[in-house]
Amino acid sequence: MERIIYRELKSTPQIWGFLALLGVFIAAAGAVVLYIEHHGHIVTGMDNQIVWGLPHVFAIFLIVAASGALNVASIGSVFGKVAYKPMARLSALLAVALLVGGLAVLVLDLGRPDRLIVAMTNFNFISIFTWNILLYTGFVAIVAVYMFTQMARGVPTYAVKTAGLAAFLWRLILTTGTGSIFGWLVARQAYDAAIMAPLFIVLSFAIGMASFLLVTMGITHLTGRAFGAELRTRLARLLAIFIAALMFFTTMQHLTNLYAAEHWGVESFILRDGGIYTTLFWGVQVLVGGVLPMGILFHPTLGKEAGLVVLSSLLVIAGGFAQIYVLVIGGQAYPLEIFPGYEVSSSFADGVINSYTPSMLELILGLGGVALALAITIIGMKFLRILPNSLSDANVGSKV
Amino acid sequence: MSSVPDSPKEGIDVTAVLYAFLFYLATLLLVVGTGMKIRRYAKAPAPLKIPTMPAPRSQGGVYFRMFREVVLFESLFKSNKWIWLFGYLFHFGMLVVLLRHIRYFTFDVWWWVQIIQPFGVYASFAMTIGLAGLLVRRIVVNRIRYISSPSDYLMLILLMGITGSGMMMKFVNHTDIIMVKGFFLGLMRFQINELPMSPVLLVHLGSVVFLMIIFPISKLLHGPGIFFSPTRNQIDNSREKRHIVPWAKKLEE
Amino acid sequence: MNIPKSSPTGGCGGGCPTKEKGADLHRRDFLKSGAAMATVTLAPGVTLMSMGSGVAAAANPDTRWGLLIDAAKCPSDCSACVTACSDEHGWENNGEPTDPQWIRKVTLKNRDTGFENSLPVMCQHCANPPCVDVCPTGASFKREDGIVLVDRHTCIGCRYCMMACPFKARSFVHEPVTGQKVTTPRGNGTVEGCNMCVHKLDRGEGTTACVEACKITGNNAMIFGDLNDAESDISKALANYPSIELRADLKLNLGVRYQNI
Amino acid sequence: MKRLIIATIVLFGLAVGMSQAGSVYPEIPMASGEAHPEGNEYWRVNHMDLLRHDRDLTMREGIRDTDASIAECVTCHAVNGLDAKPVTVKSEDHFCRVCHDYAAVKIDCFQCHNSIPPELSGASLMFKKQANTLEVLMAYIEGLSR
Repeated sequence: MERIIYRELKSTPQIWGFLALLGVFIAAAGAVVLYIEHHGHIVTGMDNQIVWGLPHVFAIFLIVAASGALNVASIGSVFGKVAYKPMARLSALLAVALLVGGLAVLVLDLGRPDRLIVAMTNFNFISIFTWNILLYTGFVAIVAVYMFTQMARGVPTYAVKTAGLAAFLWRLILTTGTGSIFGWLVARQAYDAAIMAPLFIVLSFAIGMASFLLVTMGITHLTGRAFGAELRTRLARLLAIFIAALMFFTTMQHLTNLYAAEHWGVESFILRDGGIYTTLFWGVQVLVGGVLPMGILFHPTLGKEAGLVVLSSLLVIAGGFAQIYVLVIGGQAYPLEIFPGYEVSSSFADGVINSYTPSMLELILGLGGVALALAITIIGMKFLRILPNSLSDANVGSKV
Repeated sequence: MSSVPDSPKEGIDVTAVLYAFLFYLATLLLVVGTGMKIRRYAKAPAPLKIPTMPAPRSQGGVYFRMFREVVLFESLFKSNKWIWLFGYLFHFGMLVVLLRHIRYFTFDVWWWVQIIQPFGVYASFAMTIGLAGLLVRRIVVNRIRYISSPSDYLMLILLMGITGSGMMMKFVNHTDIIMVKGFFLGLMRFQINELPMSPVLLVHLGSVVFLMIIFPISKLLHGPGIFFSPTRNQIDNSREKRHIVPWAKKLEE
Repeated sequence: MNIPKSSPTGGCGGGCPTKEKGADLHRRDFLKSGAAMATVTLAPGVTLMSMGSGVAAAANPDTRWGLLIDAAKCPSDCSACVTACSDEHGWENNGEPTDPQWIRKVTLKNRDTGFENSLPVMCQHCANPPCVDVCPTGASFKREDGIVLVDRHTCIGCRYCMMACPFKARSFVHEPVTGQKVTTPRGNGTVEGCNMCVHKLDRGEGTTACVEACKITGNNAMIFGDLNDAESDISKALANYPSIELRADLKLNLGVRYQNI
Repeated sequence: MKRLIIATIVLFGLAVGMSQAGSVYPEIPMASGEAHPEGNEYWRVNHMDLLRHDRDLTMREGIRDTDASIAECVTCHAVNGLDAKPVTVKSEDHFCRVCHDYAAVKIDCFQCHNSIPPELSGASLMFKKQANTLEVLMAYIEGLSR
């Protein structure tokens, strides 16, 4: 077993080309923000019924994935699995980058993004949103410290462990907070459930691990560094377990609702009558993002194919995205029940299934957040010693 | 009560005259002093080819290297990430803040200055964090403390004073910036106009004057000096082209 | 947590009535002295004139403004209250899903019996408003007299209050606004909703635009008044006839009550 | 050295040329009401603090009888355009914009507030009740004693 040596990425045309591509996406998103700020949200697909749209789906996805991307580092530092330790730096960097990307989308979709300083100086501590602002900034700080303890010379092991533990606990609280944004909404039938917090944590495990696998496989491929098959398979197996857990929690969420007559309306909407939302739920979230990748990754031979691991990770990401879409948009599409037992109608879409068509602007803004996250990750790897020279099985001792 | 007089006064306050004089003096010393230093740098011979390797092999490459050095602080980044972080925060913040101050020197504010103006507020925080980081480094890191001279501290404290007093005027104790702008537009037209007698403003402007005066004899000359570092501005072409200093050339002929 | 604002004289000593002040203080008393000191220090001798009546009109913690709406008296083809609100506050509904609606007429049809009636729905001015709980900057707040408002000076347009409101009482301003009414500032990128004509109340008019309009039609389906004053019309009506709150299961203790739904 | 002297002379010439140009101050339109007793300088420096302070009073406490009300600002400081009607903040001649443009400071107020005087006929703005001095003083003393 060689010593693990961390090296900056070399300046290759591939790296710079990829960064330039990401730059185009980021610039486009910037232009969109200026456009929306000038014209108002009227140019987006959002309205007074669907108040949170595609940008929020992207933002929540990135923020949840961010906390999950820290998985590998946690397993290494907190649970002491030696094989995972060489990937801890990348895991932490990716976590911070995804969070920053998600936050950027969230902030830039505000009605008054120019009032960021107001948001940072006026706090209502009863609001879970306020706590999330603090949890996000705290997460960046704690993970930064954690990375520093890993990368600086002469830092004692217990300090690394303590920082890793702090980051691990913090990310659990962070995702609890994100889930509670929905879990504590008493007004809407689709939310208002305690299971939201743990559901979000499990969701973060799955999409965070999938994101990490994709980024690691992508960057090792792009730079020609080794990524051992054994190690990859271990991570893929872990991903499969996370998907299983996610599907279990999703099942419980809907079973619980189905047991209570008052939730039949919203459940039948999501599970049976919701059109696009039903399609997304069964087709993308359950089948494409759950059953299919689980089948591949638990399979004794298929689960070892690099190409299929990439495919499965992509499917998990698609499924997770669909899950958040169904939750956020589908939850708003179902009408508020202000008058139970009555058929209602009004000029303000009472009693009506709300329609939502995301505009191109929202898509560009969301993709800009993804591009920003990836750009930060790559620039981080380019200039800091994040990625080991080799993640080959012999090197990291993954068989241990 | 605001110390700005309620009625326009006859004649001009002696403080305004003093500050006007100081600004003329400081500008003259800054321009002439720095110009003389730059002339000295430009004339100083570079007897040997000593670019830090790997060095660019063409003139264009040298421009690109210098650009990276000045805009990104590349070599500092390579040698010390922490100093780079704080140094960059400070310098970039100061750039934005300086650009923001252009509004005091043109009657009609240029459009791009109008765009930058609000960001200057955030930049002031970056400046403060950067300066604080650099000061803490001087005090905390043993090696650095040992080699730090009073002038090193002076520069940091002076810049912190300027930043701090500027932020004071933005966030705490407002100043009549219309009068301030009138004062500076006046100076540019050789008129001496009224200057608001706000203590924070006077401290701010006084520190700036002091900084301008000592700039040509301070370590801040690393600003223009960077362009004259032979390790950065030379082409790696000693095989292709023999390097002879002008005075040496004379001897050879 | 505001940006400090202690200009030499522009600030207001220790007695400045800020929103962070402790809940234990008796706000009304505190306010009186605070307002007096504030105005007096602001401009000695000059502004003392204007202060007395200002305090008298301030939000009073002893009152709780409320509305009682009798659905039986509200004809389905009448929308006088909606028009009056739109005129009073300057919002316009052109039928676009992005247009604001501070008050709307909702038609109800009992699924089992087929019985139909009609009633206006607006901000219910909860005693425990979810929108106030969720607002990250505290822009969504409840006044001392029970009116739930949006402080657009600190609203960042996150729309979480709209997610949290069980009554869809809030709208987001989707495009730049011009020609606002002086008493109802409205602007792009912020959230708004029924403010119970707070400017009229502060002026001492003791009524709202919708209630006045309803009176003029002769339907008299709406009563406005102080829920805390046993002698007010609204309290008497509530004491003598059955009434309900919308989404009573949420126990939000609404300022708007309905009869005959 | 010669070059330096020449440069100085050129600069000096330029400066003298510039000094012939108009005022270095913006031309501030006259207001229609009485002058602020605190003086214009005081208001130039403190208007935003005063507005902020009073906006919180109005918004949070319902005290509308404040000294610094933005509606009163735009009423007294209205500037008429060519059509003899007050101009909105979209016009460079608007009172607020004259200084704000000069100092390149964005005005946020008029995204929500109207920038021209409200109809003076309606009771919408001018509802100040004239309290007599004794009443006010009593209220003040009462306030202090609590």
